[in-house]
Amino acid sequence: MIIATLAFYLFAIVAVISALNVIFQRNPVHSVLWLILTFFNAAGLFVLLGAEFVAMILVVVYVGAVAVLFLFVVMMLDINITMIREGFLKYLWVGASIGLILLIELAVVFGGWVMSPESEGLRGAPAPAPGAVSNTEALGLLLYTDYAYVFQAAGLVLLVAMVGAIVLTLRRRPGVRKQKISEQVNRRVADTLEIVKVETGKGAS
Amino acid sequence: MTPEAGMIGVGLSHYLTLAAILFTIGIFGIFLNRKNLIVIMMSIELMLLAVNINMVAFSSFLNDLVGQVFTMLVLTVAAAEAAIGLAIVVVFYRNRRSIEVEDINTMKG
Amino acid sequence: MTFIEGLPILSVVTFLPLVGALFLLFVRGDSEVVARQSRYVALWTTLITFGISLFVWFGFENGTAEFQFVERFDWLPQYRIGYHMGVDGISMLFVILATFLMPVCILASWDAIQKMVREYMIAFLILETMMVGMFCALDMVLFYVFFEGVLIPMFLIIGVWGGGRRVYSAFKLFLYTLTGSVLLLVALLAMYFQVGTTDIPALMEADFARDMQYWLWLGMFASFAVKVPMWPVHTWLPDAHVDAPTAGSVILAGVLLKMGGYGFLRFSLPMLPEASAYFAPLVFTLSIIAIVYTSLVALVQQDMKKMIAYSSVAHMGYVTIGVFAANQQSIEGAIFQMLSHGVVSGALFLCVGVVYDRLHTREMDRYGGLANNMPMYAFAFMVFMLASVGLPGTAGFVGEFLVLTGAFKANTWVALFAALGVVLGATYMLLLYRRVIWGAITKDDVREMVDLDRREIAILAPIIIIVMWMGIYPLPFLDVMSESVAHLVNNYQADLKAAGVTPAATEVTRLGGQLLAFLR
Amino acid sequence: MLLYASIFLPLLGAFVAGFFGRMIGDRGSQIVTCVCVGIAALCSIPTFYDVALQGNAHVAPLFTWLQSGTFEAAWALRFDTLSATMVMTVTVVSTFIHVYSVGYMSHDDSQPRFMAYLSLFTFAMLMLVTADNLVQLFFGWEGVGLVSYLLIGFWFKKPSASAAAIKAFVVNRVGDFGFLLGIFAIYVIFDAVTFDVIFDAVASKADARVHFFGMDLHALTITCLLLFVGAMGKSGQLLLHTWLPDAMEGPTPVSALIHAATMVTAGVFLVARMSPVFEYAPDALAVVVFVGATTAFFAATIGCVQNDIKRIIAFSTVSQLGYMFAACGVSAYQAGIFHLVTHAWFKALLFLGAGSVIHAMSDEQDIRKMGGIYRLIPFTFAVMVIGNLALTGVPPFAGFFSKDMVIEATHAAGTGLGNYAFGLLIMAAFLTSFYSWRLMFMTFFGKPRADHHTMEHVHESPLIMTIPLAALAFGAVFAGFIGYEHFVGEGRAEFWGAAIAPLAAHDSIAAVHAHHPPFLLKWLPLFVTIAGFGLAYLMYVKKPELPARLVAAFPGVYKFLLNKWYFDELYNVLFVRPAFALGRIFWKRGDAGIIDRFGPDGIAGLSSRAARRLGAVQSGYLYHYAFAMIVGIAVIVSWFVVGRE
Amino acid sequence: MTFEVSSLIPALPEIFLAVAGMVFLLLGVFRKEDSTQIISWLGVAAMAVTGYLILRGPASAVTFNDLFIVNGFTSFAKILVLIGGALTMLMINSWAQAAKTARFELPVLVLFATLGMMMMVSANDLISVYLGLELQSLSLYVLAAYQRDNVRSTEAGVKYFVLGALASGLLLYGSSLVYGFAGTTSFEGLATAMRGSETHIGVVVGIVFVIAGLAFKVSAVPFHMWTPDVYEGAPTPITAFFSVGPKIAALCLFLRVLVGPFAPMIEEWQQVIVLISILSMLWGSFAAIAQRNIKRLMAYSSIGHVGYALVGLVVGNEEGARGLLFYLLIYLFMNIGTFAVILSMKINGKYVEEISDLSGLSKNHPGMAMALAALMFSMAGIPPLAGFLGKYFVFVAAVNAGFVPLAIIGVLSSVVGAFYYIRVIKVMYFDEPAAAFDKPDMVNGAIMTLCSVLMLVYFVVPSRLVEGAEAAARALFLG
Repeated sequence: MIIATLAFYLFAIVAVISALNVIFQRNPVHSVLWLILTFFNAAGLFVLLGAEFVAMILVVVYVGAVAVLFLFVVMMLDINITMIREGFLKYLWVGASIGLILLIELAVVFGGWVMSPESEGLRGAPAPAPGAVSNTEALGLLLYTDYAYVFQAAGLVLLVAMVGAIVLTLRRRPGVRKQKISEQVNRRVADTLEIVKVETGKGAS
Repeated sequence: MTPEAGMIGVGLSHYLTLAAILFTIGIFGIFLNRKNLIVIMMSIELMLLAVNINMVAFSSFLNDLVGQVFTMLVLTVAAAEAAIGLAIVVVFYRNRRSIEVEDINTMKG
Repeated sequence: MTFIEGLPILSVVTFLPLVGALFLLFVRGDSEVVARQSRYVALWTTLITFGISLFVWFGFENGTAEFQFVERFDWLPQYRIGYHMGVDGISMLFVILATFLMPVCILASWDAIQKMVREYMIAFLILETMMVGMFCALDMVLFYVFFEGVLIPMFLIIGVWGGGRRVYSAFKLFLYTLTGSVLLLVALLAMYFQVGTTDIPALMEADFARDMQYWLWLGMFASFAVKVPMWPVHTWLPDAHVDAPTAGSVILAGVLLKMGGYGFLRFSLPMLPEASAYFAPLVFTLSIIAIVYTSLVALVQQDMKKMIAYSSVAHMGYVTIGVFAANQQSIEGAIFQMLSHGVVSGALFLCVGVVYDRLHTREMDRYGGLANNMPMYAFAFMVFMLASVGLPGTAGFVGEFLVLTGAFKANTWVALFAALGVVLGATYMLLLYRRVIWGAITKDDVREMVDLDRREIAILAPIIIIVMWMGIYPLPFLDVMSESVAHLVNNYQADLKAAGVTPAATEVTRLGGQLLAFLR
Repeated sequence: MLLYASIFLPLLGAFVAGFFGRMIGDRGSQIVTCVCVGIAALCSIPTFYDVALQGNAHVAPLFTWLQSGTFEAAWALRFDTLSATMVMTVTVVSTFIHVYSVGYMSHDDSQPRFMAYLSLFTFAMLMLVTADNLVQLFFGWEGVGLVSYLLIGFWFKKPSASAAAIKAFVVNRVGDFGFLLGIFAIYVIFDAVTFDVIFDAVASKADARVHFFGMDLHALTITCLLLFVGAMGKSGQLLLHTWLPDAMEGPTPVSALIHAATMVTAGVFLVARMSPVFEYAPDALAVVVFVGATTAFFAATIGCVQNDIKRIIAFSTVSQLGYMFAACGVSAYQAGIFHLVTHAWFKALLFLGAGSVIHAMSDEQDIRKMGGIYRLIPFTFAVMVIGNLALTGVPPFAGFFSKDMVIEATHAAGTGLGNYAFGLLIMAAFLTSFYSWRLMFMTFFGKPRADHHTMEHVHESPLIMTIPLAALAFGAVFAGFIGYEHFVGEGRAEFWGAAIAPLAAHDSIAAVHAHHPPFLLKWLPLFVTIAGFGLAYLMYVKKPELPARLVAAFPGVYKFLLNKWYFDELYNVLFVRPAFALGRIFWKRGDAGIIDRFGPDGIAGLSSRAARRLGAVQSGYLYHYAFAMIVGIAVIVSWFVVGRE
Repeated sequence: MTFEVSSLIPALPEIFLAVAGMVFLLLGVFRKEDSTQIISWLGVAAMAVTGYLILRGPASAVTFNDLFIVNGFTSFAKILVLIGGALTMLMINSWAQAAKTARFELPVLVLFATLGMMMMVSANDLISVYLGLELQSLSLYVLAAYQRDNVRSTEAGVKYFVLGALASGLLLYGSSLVYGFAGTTSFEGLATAMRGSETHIGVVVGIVFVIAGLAFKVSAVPFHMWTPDVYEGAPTPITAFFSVGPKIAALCLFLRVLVGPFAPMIEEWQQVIVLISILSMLWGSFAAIAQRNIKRLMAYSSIGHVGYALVGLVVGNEEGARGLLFYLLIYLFMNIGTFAVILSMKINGKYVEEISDLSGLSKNHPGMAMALAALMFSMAGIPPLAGFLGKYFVFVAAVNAGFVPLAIIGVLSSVVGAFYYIRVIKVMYFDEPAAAFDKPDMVNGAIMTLCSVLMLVYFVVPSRLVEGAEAAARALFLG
């Protein structure tokens, strides 16, 4: 128990620190790295909360895909490290105070969490009894049955993301030579060869 | 391990507060940042992470898996969002040769 | 008049111009042809409309206060808004006024308008539909629709075919009156909320709590006072008049200003009697200020149209006094004053238009001595000027006289101050006449001006006859309205008695305290 | 039929001449108008006989004019002695003026218009006197006002003429303002405006009180005062007289018409017409006496120093109107009307005579530039003398009978104000004589002061002008003698019938007849008249240098009188200039400076400034946008969190 | 957990549209030549079929484990969304052909965005709300940046994306709070939970965050900041699309969320909506005065319109919903018509966007000027055009519910709004002619004619439409 508590605080503090670093680092590459650290810590917290599958997904999807994507783009765009501009600090205090107010309010709100008395009967998918099925299996059961609709919708979202990314970034450069296998395979003699009758004395014009 | 069992001293509110802090940091990142767009996008990821922590925590404390289902979907969508976002950043960069936030102001008024 | 029975004759009168406008949309040909066709189509449409509206008048029964020629269809049953049309003695003659002035306007624009003639005529025809519809509407929403709809063609007429600061004036007209109108809309919504219908006859029967009445009254007042226009919300009028084309001014002065007075009669008085009695001193005060103030302002004007515009404000001051003095004479006088002012000030603007067409200026000092080379014009101008001054035997006298009679009954002070307008009105109109018509000709271009041509005579002669007719034998007009006005006055007094309010406040001095009390 | 002919023929004439003048030509329109008015005059005589002498007073209704609730006014012709007298006087005098105009205006280039105006004027006056109710009376009242405006401004090219025309109309309107309020008051009190109804009910309303202008007042007094304001305006009484002298800008026949038969007498007529009501308002009558007598004196003083021949006569008219009002004020309405009738004759005569002089002197009106012409135009001279004798009240000329009765009636009234009036009227009689003879002497006697070029052209007027003069002279001689018995003599009660019947208690004419006044009093007017003549003779024939010395001795008085007691200047300062200044202030400061500036324009400016502000907020920077969102949400969350605490 | 095919039937329109989208995608990939044109028309056909399916589908049903709901209200909203989608699809196509930027993904993205909107409308659970919203948003982000070689278009994409993601974050955060404090994400469950004992402040805060997220989508002040820039930067027909479909869907969703699960909290959210409604009306009116770019003007105009529509939402009863739906219907056609005109503002093949470019339109293209004038007067709410009825109905609802001050602010700000609408008319009619536009192409010409005529027709015979809106509103409140 003490260990769990200590683990929580460890993960939490590291997560906050690395999150702060994400936004305050000058070099975006460093930011991405700090972001990855944040995700790892969050994954740890998820494990603490008994959500192993989500924790795993977080690491795989985020660290494996998203964060790498970020890195890739950061590197590709070759962005200069810029200096903090004038006026930033002045502005910081206004923003910070607003943010702090919001934070304090939220904290106040959360201090008094009580489970809604009605929620017992409203639970969409009660967690399975411990040990009956694993977290992963339980989630899977839910996702492919009751939540099949949103699962499919998520698929569509990903499809749109793919199409969108292609629309925005794919360029067919006319001058680039590419191997087109289907064209090669389908190529017939008639397409490429033309027998021209050359009249004598006129040459092949 | 039931959540309650391992949570002596660390209640839901701890998680919520942590999420709130991360969320606020994410917001900060968006409106304090003038350096580059990508950091803003990372801030968004931070916000979504905060949401996820909320969800999982609630899920755990409510004994309800819906929160985790939601989290997974958020993760998926967030990935898609990141893809689109980065694509937009790339095309913007191609036009302006910059992704500094202060340069994004041809339109105003 | 049997053949008009069963016909939705009010709808015919209202929408016939629209048919003409639609027809105009499909006229084809080069611009010359289109322009000529448009003129004729518009003229004939308005003439036929006028002719049909005369049948309404002939078929109108004077002996009753009921609404006549009633038509009723569902329009928005969900909101209990109906297409409900009908006329009574109060609205009857306004319909005629609108349909009468329309062909006059078309004729007046015959040569003066050369650009976008088709659009011009369409705008006027739409305007006619809106005006006639407004006077016939027996549903508040329908009324409001027509009331507001007028703004669209008027805005375009001033803005497109006007002169001077036409854009400024068009915007001023539009936004000023719109601001007032939307408050009317809120009042209207609140009344709907109370009664559950927007049917005007039903609303007249309804009783509103006194506190509610005050607010509703103020909402309506905001709208109607701007339209009338009352001091101090009159400043849009001189600008609009000055920059409008001649026919636009004619309609503006002739019909549009009447919408406010009509609104007071149709809504404020019968629906909100207690509030009307309560605020009558306010109206009296503003009207008196309007009469004296704008008369004095008119005295120093250089621009003919501006002077007539200011005189309109003063004349409409009599109307508001008459309406809120709320007795038989004053209200009949107010209606008559509106009719006569409609004809007379319209005619005055036509007169200005006549010389404007020749010299393209409205500065009085650019003219002078027109009586020498334009005797017919001088005569016509004289008649209208005298009618405007309120000389007995002309249309202007009857209304003014009856209003003052009624006002004197209600409140002697009001009559005293209002009668000052009689003196001031004479002064500025005579000065106008002197500066423009009298004197020796000193300018060559003025000397070149020719007298009225046949078209102009055809426009002005009927108006002269009507002005004299209304002045010498106004009974046909007064008879139309008397029953309805009697009904209105009786109900008003009965309502006040039932509410325990003394009718028509007798002391202007009470006003200040009242206003303060209300605001507090 | 005769009734209608006598009233409407002038209208017909005016219509024909006015609208078809160009078609029928100058001569045609002259003939038409003269014939129409002439026939009207002929028709009026049997009517007068029938109504006044046979006592057949009646009302000939035409049709309803106004009807609104209980308010009803009809077009109707009321014929009683008063109106029949007036109709006859008006049409007959007008006829002569018409005829005279044919000659006088022969060189003008818009004669049809002139003739039409004259006829219209006559018609308007006829409508006024035959009105059956106050509203119709007001119609005629305004009608004469209008035509006087047209006639005074007849030579509209002259700026002074048009100014005078406007002045006439506007000052009249000031009077009308009172008149209108009077009509309303009558309506409120009697619930009617028809004379018969009013007169029948007046006794019952004798003590009625009404709430007027926030005060509780005696109803009939205030009503009569209001009506009298109207009468003052029309008749050019003190305070509202300023338009009359200026009205001389019109052609001379117009002046004659305005001053003799129509227009200015309307005020007197109104008081006489409303006499049954005035009888119950003694306080109002007192005001009438006071104003009348004061005006009589005041105008006479001015008349003494004027140099324009027509202006002198004009002031004499004002003065004589004062006499008439003074008579009415002491309930001697009959005397007032009698003087009105006689005055119509001799004043028309004087004006037309003056016109003849002007005509002879090549349109010269200044008597300082005349003189010594009585031999050149003997006929004109003769009729002018007759007119003067009538005016100054020398027996047996017309003026003597009427004027004497007026003066005696004021004395016989026996009231303080009556005596005040008596004194002033005697003094006025002296002054009248003085200025009348001054005019005669300066015009006709002495050395010619005009240039010889003018003098060469001095000639007697043509026959068409002299015949009317002769006819009027006849009237000026005999009108008083003929009318005395009926108008103010013992037969007056029978003659007037119900039209004028003062209450026995203050019937001052009865008092005159009852107590034969002492000799001195009886002849005092004549003495002062002779004295006036003597003084004039002394100053302008015997010792022509005397006036100049007098002027030098009393420059202030002279200036004061010459400038007509500075009324015009006073009004200019009090009303005219403030009105224009206020108008300009209201326009520039009020409308433009306050209402528009803070109203529509101000709001528009404010809006566009707001728009620019909001545009600045929309900076284009992402972080500002995000910040706005966060601030929004922070505010809302705070609202709830703080609100819940 | 047996699966029954019949459970798919309520979602048949959506499924059809999704499948159609994917088929079109394949078609586009495998056809050799450019297939934008054909896919656009097919897309319109698909939308028409979808509409037909909606009309023929079950009147009300819940399926997918209560994640998805169909009733009269959702059908009405979806039909509006589909009309907007179909008309703008045509406009997008004709624009893309003319601008030579046609790519087959364009109509497909529009199709998927439309699908997202339909899913939003039909969402019956916070999770499905989120997914519908994201499907829509992601498509829109891409569409905004579609002209990838254009600085302004990509900038619009960046701004829209960043702020949109922020808004999604807010919405999600709010959803998580609502979930945590109420214990469920299902709408029915939430309604039950909130109807119960005293609700926790956490729920209120959660609702505020959710409202913020939705307010961003409808561009209500102060979450509107993206609107002018994105409207200006995005390609014009795509702006047209932005201005109708997403607005309508988001407003309908807004309505469903607030009067559905959050109905018991009406006391709380009403305050918020009143505030943002007033701010939107005022901001939309005043800020637009200074605009010179007509697309920006339309952005502010739409902010203002959302303010008026929110008045109907404030009331939170059937009458308000009816007013709001009618308002949306009118708004749909007004906006599309106006954008059809803006798309015709082309001089020698080059698009212009300044208001001043319209000067003299009345002489060069009288028909177009008349259409735009009708649309502008309608937007200003001047009778006798349908825009007046729209405003009238929401204000009726407001006054009937006692929100008189709100109505007064509304009508007064509509006067300010009228100023800039009639300024457009002023430019067209009063100003001297400038360079003439090219002849509008057939699609835009037809659309602007249709829409402007509808403004009149709807005014004259509105009762059937009101009936429809009424039925929809009734369905909403039945559950």
